[in-house]
Amino acid sequence: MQKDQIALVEAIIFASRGIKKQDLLNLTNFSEELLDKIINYLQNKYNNSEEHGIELRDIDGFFRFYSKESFSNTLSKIIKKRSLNSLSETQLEIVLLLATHKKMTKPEIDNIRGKDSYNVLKQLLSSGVIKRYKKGRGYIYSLTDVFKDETMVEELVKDLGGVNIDHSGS
Amino acid sequence: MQKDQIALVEAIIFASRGIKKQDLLNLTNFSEELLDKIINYLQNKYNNSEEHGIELRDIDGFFRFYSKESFSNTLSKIIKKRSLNSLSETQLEIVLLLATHKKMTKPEIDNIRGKDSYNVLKQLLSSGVIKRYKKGRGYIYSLTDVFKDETMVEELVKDLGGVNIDHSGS
Amino acid sequence: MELLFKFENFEGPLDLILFLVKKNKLNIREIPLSLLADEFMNYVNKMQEMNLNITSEFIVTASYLMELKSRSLLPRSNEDQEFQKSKERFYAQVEQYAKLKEMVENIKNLDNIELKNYPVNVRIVFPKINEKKLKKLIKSTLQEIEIKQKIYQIKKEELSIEVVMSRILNNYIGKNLIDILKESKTKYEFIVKFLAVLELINLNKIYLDKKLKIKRVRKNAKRSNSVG
Repeated sequence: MQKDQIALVEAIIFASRGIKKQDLLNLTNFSEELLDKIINYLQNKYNNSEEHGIELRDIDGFFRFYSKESFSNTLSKIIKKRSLNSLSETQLEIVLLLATHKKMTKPEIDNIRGKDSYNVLKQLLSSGVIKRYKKGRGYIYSLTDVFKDETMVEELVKDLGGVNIDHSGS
Repeated sequence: MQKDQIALVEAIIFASRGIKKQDLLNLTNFSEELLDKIINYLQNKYNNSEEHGIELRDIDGFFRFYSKESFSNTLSKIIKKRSLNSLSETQLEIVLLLATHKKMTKPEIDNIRGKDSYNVLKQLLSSGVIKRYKKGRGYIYSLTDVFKDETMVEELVKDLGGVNIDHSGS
Repeated sequence: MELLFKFENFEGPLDLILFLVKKNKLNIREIPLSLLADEFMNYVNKMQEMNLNITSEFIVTASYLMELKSRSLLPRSNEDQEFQKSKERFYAQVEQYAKLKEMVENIKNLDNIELKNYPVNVRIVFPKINEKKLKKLIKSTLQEIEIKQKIYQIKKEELSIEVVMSRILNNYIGKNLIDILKESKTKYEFIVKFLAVLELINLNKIYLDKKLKIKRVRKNAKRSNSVG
């Protein structure tokens, strides 16, 4: 474990909006053993030191740095979070589904909502809340980075305990 | 200089998108002397250590963490960078208008361009370049933070002297 | 009688089912399927009578519920594996949707919630690219915007020569030309005013006296001492 190897992993994690271990492996060409060691080292350094205001967390397999909980009061004063209240209830339903599932097809969304989501998806697409890419005959929908960044919806959902939706049913 | 004081300043700078010294003073209630000491300490710790992939910079009076230049090649490979070059000329026109005016309504944009901007705005919204929020019956458009960060368009426009806007008329 | 209640507009069948569950003040699993199916049917019929928008999903769900109902009434339905599975799938779907709805409510009500942990960002330093070409492109676009902007302002001011001409005839008779021009807020206004004055002189509507005051030309009056 060399210094520049630690620095590289640190730079990548900081620059990403959450990154999976597999992607880190591909990018660095490190062995899994080495990467584990480095991640461990970083977590130890940041998370356990009182001198650091941030910590490296692994949330659902995504590594990302977050501010420590003890500072949330101060930080809430400066962080401009876009309100989710500008969305209609129907739009919010789909946004929360995508915040939990990350990626969904339209039939999956329709199935959970028990109704057609064509119009809502169209609205959300054109206002930059969601994006989609073609896969096979249909599309895969997900939230845009910009929207996630500005609303921090994923963190909100996590703090509220998650939608906890049974994946087996869909 | 206590550990928790260092951690607080670190957390604020990390969570902000660039913060002025005065704002740091207000948020922390530290003396200027103490804050200077902490900032100095942080810069020393991050900037001069080979173990760190990021550094604390002071650009135009804004403190912010940046990835180190030595990793820029690797990072550019993984982070999808929005580039101004990839925009069409029409898109660029609107982006530059927004970089200068910060906030505009569609009629204002249409008026200056002398044509309807509906389609271009839609493209820019769905690709995360611009965002909008409702105001009254219409929307106010502006560039997204992500786009501004990735392209540094505002800095570029400033460097080039900006658009000479006669605000007296508007 | 309760069907005479004011109808909410149910967006989809699951919204109606959640409403019925709430109305019965029971857990969905505690409500007899036959009761749920009948109430659902009643509402759908009522909605149809009231010409409310009924999507095909309501019809599909109604017939599905009726099927579940009829199977639940058969003897030994408890041993019917197939039926138990369908029933379970239906309950799971409703419960899942209820959770989602609850989450929506939570977020709506607790909008200004503080996060425990905020994600942090660093600004990425990208390698220097060929900025020359880009800067050239930006510069030319900026210039184009500037030109368009000027035209925009002129349009906005709506200073056509005709408008200014009538303004002069109505308000500026007897006033000094230089004073009027000095009042101009923009170069463009200055030019338009000047052109309007020239045009009025040309049309023989006004003339300028020795002190450059604007005077109206009176019919049959002799035009003298005019500055041309």
